[in-house]
Amino acid sequence: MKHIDEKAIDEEIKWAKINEDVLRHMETPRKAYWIALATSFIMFLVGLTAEVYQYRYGLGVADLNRSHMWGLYIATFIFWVGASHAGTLLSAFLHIIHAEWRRTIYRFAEAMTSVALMTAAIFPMIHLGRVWNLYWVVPYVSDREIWSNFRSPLVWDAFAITTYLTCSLTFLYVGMIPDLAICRDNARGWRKKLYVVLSVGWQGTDRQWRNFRKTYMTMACFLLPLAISVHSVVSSDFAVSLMPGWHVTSFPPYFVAGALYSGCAGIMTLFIIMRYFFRLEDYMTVNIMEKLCKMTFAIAMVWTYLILAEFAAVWYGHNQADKEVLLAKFYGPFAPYFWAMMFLAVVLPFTLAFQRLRRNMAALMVLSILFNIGMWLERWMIVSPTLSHAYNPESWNMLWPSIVQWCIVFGSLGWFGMIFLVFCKIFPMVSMYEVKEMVFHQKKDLLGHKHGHSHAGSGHVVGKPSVEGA
Amino acid sequence: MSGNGVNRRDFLKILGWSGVGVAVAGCDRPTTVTLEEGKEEVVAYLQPEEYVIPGVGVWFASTCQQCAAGCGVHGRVREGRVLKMEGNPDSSINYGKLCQMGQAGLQGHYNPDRIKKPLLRKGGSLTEVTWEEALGALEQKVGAASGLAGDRFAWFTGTVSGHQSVLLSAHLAALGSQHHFVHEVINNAVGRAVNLDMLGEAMPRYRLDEAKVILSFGSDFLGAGISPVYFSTAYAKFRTGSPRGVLIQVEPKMTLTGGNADLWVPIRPGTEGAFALGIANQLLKQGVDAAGVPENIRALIASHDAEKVASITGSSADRLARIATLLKERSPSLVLAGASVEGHAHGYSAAAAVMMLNMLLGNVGKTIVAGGSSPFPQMEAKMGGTRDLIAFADAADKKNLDVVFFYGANPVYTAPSHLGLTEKLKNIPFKVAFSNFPDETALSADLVLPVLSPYEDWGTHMGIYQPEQKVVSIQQPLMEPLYPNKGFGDLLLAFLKMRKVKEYESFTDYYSYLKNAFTALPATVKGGALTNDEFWGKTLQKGLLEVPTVVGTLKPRLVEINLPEYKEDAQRPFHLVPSGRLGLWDGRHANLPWLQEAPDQISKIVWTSWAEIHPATAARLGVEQGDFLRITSDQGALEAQVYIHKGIHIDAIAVPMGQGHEEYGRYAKGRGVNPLKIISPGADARTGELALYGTRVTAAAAGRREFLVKLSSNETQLGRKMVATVTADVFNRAEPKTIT
Amino acid sequence: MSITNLINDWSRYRKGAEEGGFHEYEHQWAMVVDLNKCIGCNACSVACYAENNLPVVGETRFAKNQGMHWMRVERFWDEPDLQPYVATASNSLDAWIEGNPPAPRSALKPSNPAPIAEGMLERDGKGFNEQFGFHGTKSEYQDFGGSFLPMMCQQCHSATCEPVCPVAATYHTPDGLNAQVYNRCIGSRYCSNNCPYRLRFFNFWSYYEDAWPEPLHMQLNPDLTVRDKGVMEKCTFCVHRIRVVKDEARMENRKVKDGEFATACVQSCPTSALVFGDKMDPDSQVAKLWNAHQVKQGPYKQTKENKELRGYRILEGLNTDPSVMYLERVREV
Amino acid sequence: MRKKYSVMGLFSDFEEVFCALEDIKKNKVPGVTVDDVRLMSPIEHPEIDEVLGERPSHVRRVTLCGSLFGIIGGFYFLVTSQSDFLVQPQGGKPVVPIPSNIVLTYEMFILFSVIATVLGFLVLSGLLFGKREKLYSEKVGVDQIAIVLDLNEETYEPIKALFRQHKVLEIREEVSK
Repeated sequence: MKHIDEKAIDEEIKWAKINEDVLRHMETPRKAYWIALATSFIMFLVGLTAEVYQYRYGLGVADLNRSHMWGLYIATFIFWVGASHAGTLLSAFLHIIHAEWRRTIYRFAEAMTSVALMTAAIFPMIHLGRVWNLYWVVPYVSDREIWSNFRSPLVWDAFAITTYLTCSLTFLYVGMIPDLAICRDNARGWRKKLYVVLSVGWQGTDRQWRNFRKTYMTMACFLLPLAISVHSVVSSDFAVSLMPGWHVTSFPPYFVAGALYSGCAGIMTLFIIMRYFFRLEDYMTVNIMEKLCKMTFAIAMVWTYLILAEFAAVWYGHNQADKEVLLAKFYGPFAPYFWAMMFLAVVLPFTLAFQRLRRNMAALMVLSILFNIGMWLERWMIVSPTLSHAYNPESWNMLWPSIVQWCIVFGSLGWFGMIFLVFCKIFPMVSMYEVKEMVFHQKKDLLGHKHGHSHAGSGHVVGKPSVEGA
Repeated sequence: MSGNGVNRRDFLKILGWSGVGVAVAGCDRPTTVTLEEGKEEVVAYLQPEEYVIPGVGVWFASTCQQCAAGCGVHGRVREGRVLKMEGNPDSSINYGKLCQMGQAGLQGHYNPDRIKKPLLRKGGSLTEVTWEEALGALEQKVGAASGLAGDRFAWFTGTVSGHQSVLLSAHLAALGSQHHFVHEVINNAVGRAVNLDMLGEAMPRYRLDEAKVILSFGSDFLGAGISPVYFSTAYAKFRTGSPRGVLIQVEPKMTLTGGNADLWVPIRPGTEGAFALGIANQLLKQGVDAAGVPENIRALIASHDAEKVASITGSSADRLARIATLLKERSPSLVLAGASVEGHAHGYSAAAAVMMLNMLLGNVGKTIVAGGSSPFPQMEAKMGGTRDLIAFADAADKKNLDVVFFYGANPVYTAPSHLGLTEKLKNIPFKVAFSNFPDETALSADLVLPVLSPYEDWGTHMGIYQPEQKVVSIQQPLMEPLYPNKGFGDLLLAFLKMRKVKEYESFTDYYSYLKNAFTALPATVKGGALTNDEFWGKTLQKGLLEVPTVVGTLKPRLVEINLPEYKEDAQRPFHLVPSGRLGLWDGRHANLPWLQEAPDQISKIVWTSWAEIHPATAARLGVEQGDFLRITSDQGALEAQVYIHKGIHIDAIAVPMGQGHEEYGRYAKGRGVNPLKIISPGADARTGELALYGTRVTAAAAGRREFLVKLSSNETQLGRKMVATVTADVFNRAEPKTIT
Repeated sequence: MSITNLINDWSRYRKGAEEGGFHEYEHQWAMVVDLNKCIGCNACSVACYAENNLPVVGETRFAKNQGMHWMRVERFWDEPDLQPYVATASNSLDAWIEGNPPAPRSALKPSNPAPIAEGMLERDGKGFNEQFGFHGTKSEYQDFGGSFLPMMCQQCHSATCEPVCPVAATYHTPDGLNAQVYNRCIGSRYCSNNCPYRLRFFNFWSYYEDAWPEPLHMQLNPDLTVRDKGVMEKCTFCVHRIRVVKDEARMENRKVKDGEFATACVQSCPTSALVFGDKMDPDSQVAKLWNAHQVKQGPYKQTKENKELRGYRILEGLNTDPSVMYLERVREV
Repeated sequence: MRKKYSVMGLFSDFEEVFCALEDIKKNKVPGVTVDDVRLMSPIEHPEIDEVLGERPSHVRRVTLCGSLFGIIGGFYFLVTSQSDFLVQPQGGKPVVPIPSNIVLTYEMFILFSVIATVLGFLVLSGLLFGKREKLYSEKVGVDQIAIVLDLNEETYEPIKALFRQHKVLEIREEVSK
């Protein structure tokens, strides 16, 4: 086996080149970027058309019914909320534990978090019967003392997702301020104006850096539990209900693990896409991808365990109604989707155990998309079988979602892609200052190894930035 | 909620405001306002009568016209619109209850497909004309000047009763015609004939509440029977008695009544008579007194031993014996025969065999008692069957008719295709349909007169089945007419005036005729010293008038029973069961969306037709639920989706009546199939009624499948305690008796 | 946002249903459905359509299970309680005729969950109805007829629909009713998902546009609305009738009398299988029936002194505490 | 009037910067202490604290305020609004349900903590409307580190010398009166 250099990044890269690469590529991505953007926009338009149609004629066009009050909308909602989790994990958790390799990829992962949340947030609106009254969920003071219902998991959702969206956007933004200052220093035209405002006067002074460090760490510490609470709350939509197959104690951790899993798979996809679109091969290296794969694999195994534990709990719990739902997945009308989900999301991750595969971008692209399809199916398999097989046997009903539902689901992918791609175009998707720190520390470590502890004792920082011509 | 102090006059005053605009528009229709008050009066809505509070509903009594049972109803009127029908608690027919058809009558009244103006056939197609033109055309054809007389003229109606029936008979008499064809598909004509022959009375009273056991041969008294609401109330008493009554239903296809049976016995169609004789055989074996049974019948009974009957009927020998034991031990019992017994060429004999069981068991006089007679036999319901349909088709075929008036019947839809009625109708030069809807008959008529709906019109009715003292129920308008049309009674009066001016000229309209008829009643009927107006007001308020009834006794008598051998038909192995539905009935309610969407009680299917078959049959035919089954008789074929359940005999295929309309408005048109169309020729040997259940068919998968639209998806409770069941023993022992 | 209320009434505000809840009920409208009398004729259902402005959805929408029948009669073919005996259904009258003691009630109760698994395995992959439409019992024929079950909103006191509504559009009234406020509803449909009885109906379409072609709309009951698209609705126990009668009683300064009014379904029921009334009124027929059948309002398992009494509530074990008591169907075995 | 100078020295070699700071710390230029030093850097240097000495950061105190507000205010808001919202007793649950309030309080705790942290950061770092360094080089955003000092006439020259000694690439200055 050939030796593989385990370095996350080439530490000899010039700092100016980092700036140059990131900034230049922001402005001139590959042609594929524009194709992707156009495709996303078209998909978005398809979804928008479907939504306008549904808005006009009512939710009946989605073929929802008395048994199936929820359908793909809620499944996709969970999917997107889930997808938003990995960004936080990568950025906050790995930041807390000082995992260096996160530094080149956390920015777009965080962007993915925010955009995925924005995508998720439109689903409750699409799915509401009377979306124009959505603001009633907000507990604003009413002179008739009518509030939203604080017991409803949907209100918890509203609280949790608002909090999460606010926090993850601020986290993304705060982490981006030093980079925005760099952009400000280099941009012209409208970009200049934008970055001047957004960089809020960042100059990189020691006071700013010091506060920045504390702030960033503090926020990371809040974001991690927040992310976990958010998907727990989303799982409460089901776990708090009475329905067989939903009323499951293990749902919160199961949802969180599933979220991280699908999020990591999502990051893998975007990793490869970003790397290609913006020519960032030097930063998003294969070594980082391999680490990402290992993490995904680990989380996939946690999730696999939890899903099997859930089946076991239902099976040995021997609650008739619960078992019917389970059997409907095993043998019933949902079997094709269920087993597809089991294959894609449970069996397929084992391929990540092979190093050769972990380093093959094309294969990983396919795999990560398949994982996400599996995880999307998994969400559908949470929502629909229970609705199909509820307590009253009279109302058992199989739903095949109408074309409108499918269009909106695909439209949401377009919406995500559109916002994300535009976002990438405006904001640096690789954190320049963090890459510099990464290079700096990596070099320092290397020097430290080479020279023993000669410099460490001095208490000074050793090393210097790789400067052009220095 | 019921009776109130409102008098009729004031009620009509408030209604006047909405009617005036139409009256001014130049139609000479006799608005009740004009005639009663002598002038038209507009009452400002803002200054209503003292008792009228905008927003408060007022209830008025009337009579339900949805089937011939004649239930008393209360209609809720608010702001001049009738909104809801409920039963009239004073009615001895329905005791304040109402079935789904009665509830849905409103949708006939407000139906978007109602004909708004008379239609006259001009140059081959029906065109809207004014009432003047329509009545002018009518006068030309049937007026005194037309010279039409005698049997060249006919009325073809559904069940009619009350003063409409009186006037209708008078009209026929004025023309000198004998032809009054009365046609009902869901009828008990054969049963009436049997009753008349064996009991001396066509419509005795059945005392379900007195019976401890009911053995019903296909009698769907809870569903498509003679008086569904009354029998349902009686059934409740029967089921809550002490001990609780036992219901055994013997029939080829599970009816609503069968669905409620303690024991549902499937039987090969057409062998019910043999089953009855088999039970008689067992009863005699068990020592039931058979002194009055003549020798020939005794021999017939003796020839029906259990094994033979079991092999004929497809039931088991010991089941026969047990049912006989049960009947004998739990007395009194009641044995009923229904449509599936009567609808065969030997229907009369089979029904007579069933009735004979009542005699053997001594039920006559206990659970079957005399119905009595009223002093107004001319007002009692003229009940029809299908014999008149055959006779009518025959008369039309022989070109014996010049003019026919259709009212309350849709023979073009209900007539089996072997009668060829559509073709034969062309032999009648002038056909007049009194119809509110563009149904098949109306659209083949030359003149369509849209009469007022039952909620806009006056009338009196006597229900076909009178469970207690006989009553004449009043039908009064619950609101002003939606369209400026004419009442049926008014039209009848107008026709009479064409021929007999003198006798009827004193009646300005049907309302005055009715009021006159009632106020002229003797004091014994009026019940107390009341002024005419007081009595009339009281009657209208109550909605019915109880008339003195003379109750005699029944005189049981046995009749000849001729049951043919049951024969298999290798070519057509299945029996077609054209089942009636409480809901769409014989198809007359197919235009009411509530009833289209109310699931069939047994199959829970909505909006379409279906073919019920047994799982074993389905396996034999290789079809599954939702598959289209092609059912072919010697008269044609139809295709319907399969519904599989165990409530049907393996040799039977049941297709419900009610759908398959070629016309009849947006809710009915082009929906499902009409099983009556493929009925084979054949009629009951004695009464001449069509043998509706005697059709043999073949069936084969039609090779296509659609989603079967029905209410429930699961047919079982999957072990959940949705409907829990206890044994009657527990019920009899533990049921608290103190609740009133 | 008043802290005074909170401090004064903290202990009351912390009471759940188990301790009697916060409410002091003025009325508790309740219903009894006697399945011994119910014949499954649909009169109740159509009466409900007439009274409550229910739209007729038409065949296509009904096929999608979007029907709006607040009151429906479910029909089951099986005999869960009697299943062991059905196999020998042709002998079923023996017990009675030959005077054999009927099997003790406990022996009649092994409601067997096995068919579910079997049925699932028997599927043929040709659509849902076929897969789950098992055809009843082991007997060749449907010997005991059908099991008819009128189902309307059970007006649960621990309703699962209530706490999940994000905007409190469904709540519990002091009349013990589970009220749905159409104006407040935003159509999240969580309530319906959480209803184990599946008795909530959603306006998937703008029915006011097409369900009542002129002049059918003239029949609409002005006492209640025609619901807008995107709103959840359900049986209200004819709350508009309740309001009228309560107002009348208040004006005449008296209590509401038992039998003074009934809901549309109860009023129409030909066999009087449905009984409606105020359970707070001890003289009402409903209260007497509940007492006679020893069914108590409350979330916990019923403890009956006489186990043979027929009263039960559907899916009682889910702790929903419904206001509708069913009396078991009776069959001669 | 004495002139005041602001001087910024740009360095590319980080080691030299630390040496320069070390020198300032050792008071090689009298009148200039390490506390006067303001540093501008392209990356974050936790190690700099060791040289520059403990400079306080109060962000976490603001966070604490936000957290307390989130917990106490959130819970207060929930229970008091519930106590007036008496149509709400639902599904057999009490008027003031603790479990759901815990969930919501938790979310509000995090929300307000994060908001407070960010606001604290922006204010305490002199961002938004705070004072800017007048001397700023775009190079700081690339790969150079800058030492900024406010100097008077006495210290002006020695510092520049010190900078040069430590291989300063560029010195920018601003004179004010």
